[in-house]
Amino acid sequence: MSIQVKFFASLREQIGQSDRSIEHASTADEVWKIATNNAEQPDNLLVAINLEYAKLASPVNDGDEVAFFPPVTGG
Amino acid sequence: MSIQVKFFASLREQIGQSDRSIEHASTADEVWKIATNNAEQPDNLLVAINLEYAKLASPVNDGDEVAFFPPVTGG
Amino acid sequence: MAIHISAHTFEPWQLISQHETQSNLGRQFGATATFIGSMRDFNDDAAVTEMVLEHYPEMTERYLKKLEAEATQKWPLIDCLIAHRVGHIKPADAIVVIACWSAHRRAALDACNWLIEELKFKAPFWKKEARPDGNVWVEHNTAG
Amino acid sequence: MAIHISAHTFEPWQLISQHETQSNLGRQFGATATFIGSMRDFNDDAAVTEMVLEHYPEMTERYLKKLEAEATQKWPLIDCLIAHRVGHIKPADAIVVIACWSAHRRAALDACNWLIEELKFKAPFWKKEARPDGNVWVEHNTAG
Repeated sequence: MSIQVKFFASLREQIGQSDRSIEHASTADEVWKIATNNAEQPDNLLVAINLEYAKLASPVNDGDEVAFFPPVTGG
Repeated sequence: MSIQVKFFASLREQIGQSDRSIEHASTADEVWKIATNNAEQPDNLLVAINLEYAKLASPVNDGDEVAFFPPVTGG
Repeated sequence: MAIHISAHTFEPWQLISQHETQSNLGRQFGATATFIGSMRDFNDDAAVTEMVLEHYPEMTERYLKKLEAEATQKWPLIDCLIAHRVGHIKPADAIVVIACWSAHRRAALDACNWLIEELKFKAPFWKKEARPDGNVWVEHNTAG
Repeated sequence: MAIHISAHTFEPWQLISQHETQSNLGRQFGATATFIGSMRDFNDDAAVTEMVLEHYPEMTERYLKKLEAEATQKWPLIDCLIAHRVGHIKPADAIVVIACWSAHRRAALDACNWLIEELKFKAPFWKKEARPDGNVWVEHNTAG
């Protein structure tokens, strides 16, 4: 099992990747650090775990999908 | 010149007339009394003079159109 | 800005769409808010099979125009449409259509909301419903 | 209740009208409130010639369904439709459509108002605008 990581919109462009998988992490914050090589976190960073809004401190399990994105601007 | 008097909706049916003209009156209240033979005024009676909401005490002039109607229920 | 008082059935979405095309609103509007009131087959828990809508033609038209003018002063509207049925109305018929176009959503939504409340409580229209036990004048609007 | 996420242009009034017909809503609804957001050719005072709307497909669909379910819990809605464009969008294209059907106007109007605010501030969509000086990600929604 592994953790699927996704980046969207401006963050996808800044990080330079849209999808990757990592081996293991215990929180969303740790996912960010591993997946981005410790890139600085934007102030307004949003996180979703398994398609639900979550926090950076939220726990992550093997098989989870963790997504990072900037403030939404639809509608 | 004369004053045109109109009644609408349930009031038109109660008073038994929709249009009439009277010779002279100085207020909307007096128009009511003359045009209805002193019929009792409903509590929620509405009045318009020349197509604008008015009060029973509002002055009326020769040539005016005075309308009486119950609370509105459109929309 | 337009007022449309009609004794015949109209299709609300088609009416709004036509108005939008004919008014040539261009690309400046980002928000459209609409409200459609249609005839239910019940009111105050009674079955209603038909309705007659009476109005005071000259005053009604004048009043609706005044409402549009006031809404346009209160909010930065690009355009505004009010349509209302009169005469014999059947269940499911559209009775009232309000549509407001603006650059931004708050103006369109707030103006639409304000217009339907003002219209319901002040514009000279009166409903008489055909119920199983006879014809009844509606005495008051529902609060919402 | 329906969610419609489309990569192709749609005509909002036709979409609403079709939904109404297909859902066979009957004669119980007396009130329909809608909001349409469409693409302006300006934003923050800059000219905008095109826009790309990115989304997070699985989460977006789930989130919009959740919004409809929540709205239906908060207000007595008979039906509800949310449509949203994604992909390449041109000025005057409809971006979002919200429609709420209810027996009474307050529920329809309030639910429609609530849905557009929730969608704008929480549903995972992102706009990138083509402006004369290059492509720019929209960083925040306008307050209204």
